[in-house]
Amino acid sequence: MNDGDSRAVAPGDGATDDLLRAVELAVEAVLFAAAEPVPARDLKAACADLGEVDQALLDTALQRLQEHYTGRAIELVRSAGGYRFRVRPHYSGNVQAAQPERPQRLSRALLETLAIIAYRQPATRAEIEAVRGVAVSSGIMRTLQEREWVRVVGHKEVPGRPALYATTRRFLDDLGLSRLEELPPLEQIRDLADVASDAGLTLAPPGAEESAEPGTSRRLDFDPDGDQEYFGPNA
Amino acid sequence: MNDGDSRAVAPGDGATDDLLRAVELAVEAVLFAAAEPVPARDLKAACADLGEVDQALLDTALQRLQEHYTGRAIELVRSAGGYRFRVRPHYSGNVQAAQPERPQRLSRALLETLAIIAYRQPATRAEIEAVRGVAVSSGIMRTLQEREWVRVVGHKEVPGRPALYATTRRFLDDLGLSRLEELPPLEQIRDLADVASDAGLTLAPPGAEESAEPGTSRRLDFDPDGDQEYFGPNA
Amino acid sequence: MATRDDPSEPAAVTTAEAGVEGEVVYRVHGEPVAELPTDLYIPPDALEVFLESFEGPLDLLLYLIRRQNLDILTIPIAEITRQYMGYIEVMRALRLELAGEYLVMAALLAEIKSRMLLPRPVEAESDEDYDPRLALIRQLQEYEQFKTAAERLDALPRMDRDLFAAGASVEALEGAPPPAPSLDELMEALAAVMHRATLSAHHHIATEQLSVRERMSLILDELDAERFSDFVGLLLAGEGRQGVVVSFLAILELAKAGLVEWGQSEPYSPIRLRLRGAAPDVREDEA
Repeated sequence: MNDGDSRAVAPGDGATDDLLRAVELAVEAVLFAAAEPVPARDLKAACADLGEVDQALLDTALQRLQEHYTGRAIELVRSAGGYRFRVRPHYSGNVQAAQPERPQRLSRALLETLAIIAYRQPATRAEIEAVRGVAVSSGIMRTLQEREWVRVVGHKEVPGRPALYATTRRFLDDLGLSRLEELPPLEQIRDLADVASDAGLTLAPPGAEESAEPGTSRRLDFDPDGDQEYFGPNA
Repeated sequence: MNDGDSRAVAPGDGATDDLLRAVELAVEAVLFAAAEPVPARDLKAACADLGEVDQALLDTALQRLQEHYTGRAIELVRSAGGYRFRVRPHYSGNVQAAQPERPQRLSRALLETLAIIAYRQPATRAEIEAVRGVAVSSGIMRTLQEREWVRVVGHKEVPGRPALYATTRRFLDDLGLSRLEELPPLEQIRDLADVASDAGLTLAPPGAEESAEPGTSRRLDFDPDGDQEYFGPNA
Repeated sequence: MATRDDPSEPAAVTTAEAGVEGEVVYRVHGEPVAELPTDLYIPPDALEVFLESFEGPLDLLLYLIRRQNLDILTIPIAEITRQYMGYIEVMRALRLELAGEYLVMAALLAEIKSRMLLPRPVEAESDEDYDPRLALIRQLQEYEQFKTAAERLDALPRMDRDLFAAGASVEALEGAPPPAPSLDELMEALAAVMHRATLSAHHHIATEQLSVRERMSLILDELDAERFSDFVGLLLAGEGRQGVVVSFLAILELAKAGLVEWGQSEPYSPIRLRLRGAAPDVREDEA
């Protein structure tokens, strides 16, 4: 839907207008019936009996659908797994008032573990523990996998063949993101060369940070293009 | 927006028109996010912060909402339990076609939720989540009720009055049981789980038993908010 | 700083609050905790909760550094070590379960501190070889980076907490519905749940209780919030004597759970029952 002006359909073409309208409504039905985001492929499959539905036509239908819901309480959004209708954030309070049961707080331990996997993936448990400085409980790894935010994507070829964890498409969908690099960027850390020069024989006075160049920070191995393969076999 | 002309409210009254519009959209949000039909009372509660919402205003808002979806793939319907949106039967084929290679299997999350309701009924969604350890989506609760395996039998008298779910006659029929107590006793199932873990079968990820000990680890992943003992140790 | 002056002093054993240079106002070793280090600034009741809120030694160190507005790069290692040991001692004195990682860090800090007291070797090949703080600094930086990332992650709008999927009922649709689960499937799912988690608290739900639970659901379904139902009638709705017992237990359970309320128009008149609350205006008051 990011392609704002896909005018693939010739205006005034009656037959195509009818088809477009039919596709729009079929897509609407499918999206509301689905519990999860629906990939474009499935949307096209849903329209198979309506006629020749190519990507351009589907895009136009999606765009019209999106426009139809302008000003309504819900919106058509796209995330990693595909398209879905979602309540606009403005109305979250009303929904919460109607179903106020659960706060769903996540523990810091779980969030830190998740963050390390998200930015470092694929990562082993030992790598996560090295960053956090404490053992990662089995409960946390299990919860992350049960939520389908994290899964095992392979095993590292070192003794013991530890599992390699990566985030899932579901993780992105639950945050409304399309790609990993839409996550907030990691805070940059200062280069160790600066650290070394700052750290003198005597305890350096506070305020020594002015001398550090922010631009020289070490880049973490967060591969924005390599993420696709961790989306799972049903990608 | 093609909002049909509002009837019950005096035309030209700007303040009321604004309120009406706000109620219509809040109701729209709540209905789309709900797992089951929403009674008028809950709809009014969801609009509590908008202003004075009486039955006449709510009715007008619902009527406008219904008109807005005329000609769309979904419709606003009223049933015994309240109001809800549903996909029009005309689009059955499209919805089916959208899930081509996915064999209609019941998800593990759905099965677990159903099993917990069977043994813990009547249970709220928060109670189910406390047992499962992860969230139960509105979609699952909606599916369980549409298959008529689960229904709302009341509301717990705590803030928000969450729905209490129980299994149905249909659930027993589909399982070939005549009464609920024909389900295997819980002890037996626990033994099954133990046997499976002893045999190294993967009912659950390894290490699951570690956190089964109460109190050994902080589980802040969700907040059971004291509901635990609710139907708990009953002498 | 007090501890720095005497490097032979076992730092892990003694904690000193240097309010006045060199003056030891607080000791843990061999003595009951009469007084907490004054730089902890935490009421004793809250201390346990507070200490538990640390995610590990790096988190605790980071807290100590940040509390003094210090830069990670310029850790005054002696002072930080002293404070860190203070917390460790308090945790021990309170018999808090102390993860091994905290003790490993204590040893590391003590080692760094002692190495920093040595004169710089002329042949030190790199700064990192020389300054024993660098590895720790790198670890702290990295941990802080992900700690911040975790906070930002948590702040993102999330499904089912801040965002809600919009769906509609598919009840009206035609077509093959998914198959009913088999008893085996259902039991396997339940076994998986029980195996992995919290059901230890719910083992008391034994076989015979299932009939009560079932009856609870049935009675709830039958009751009305506006209208009272006859108590005896509800009891007799079951089958035979056992049915009465089960219904009775079910009603007691419902009453205990606060789901039903009793009523009687006058003494000795029939006992009546209805769903509790649920009056619309009551609901709005709550909201």
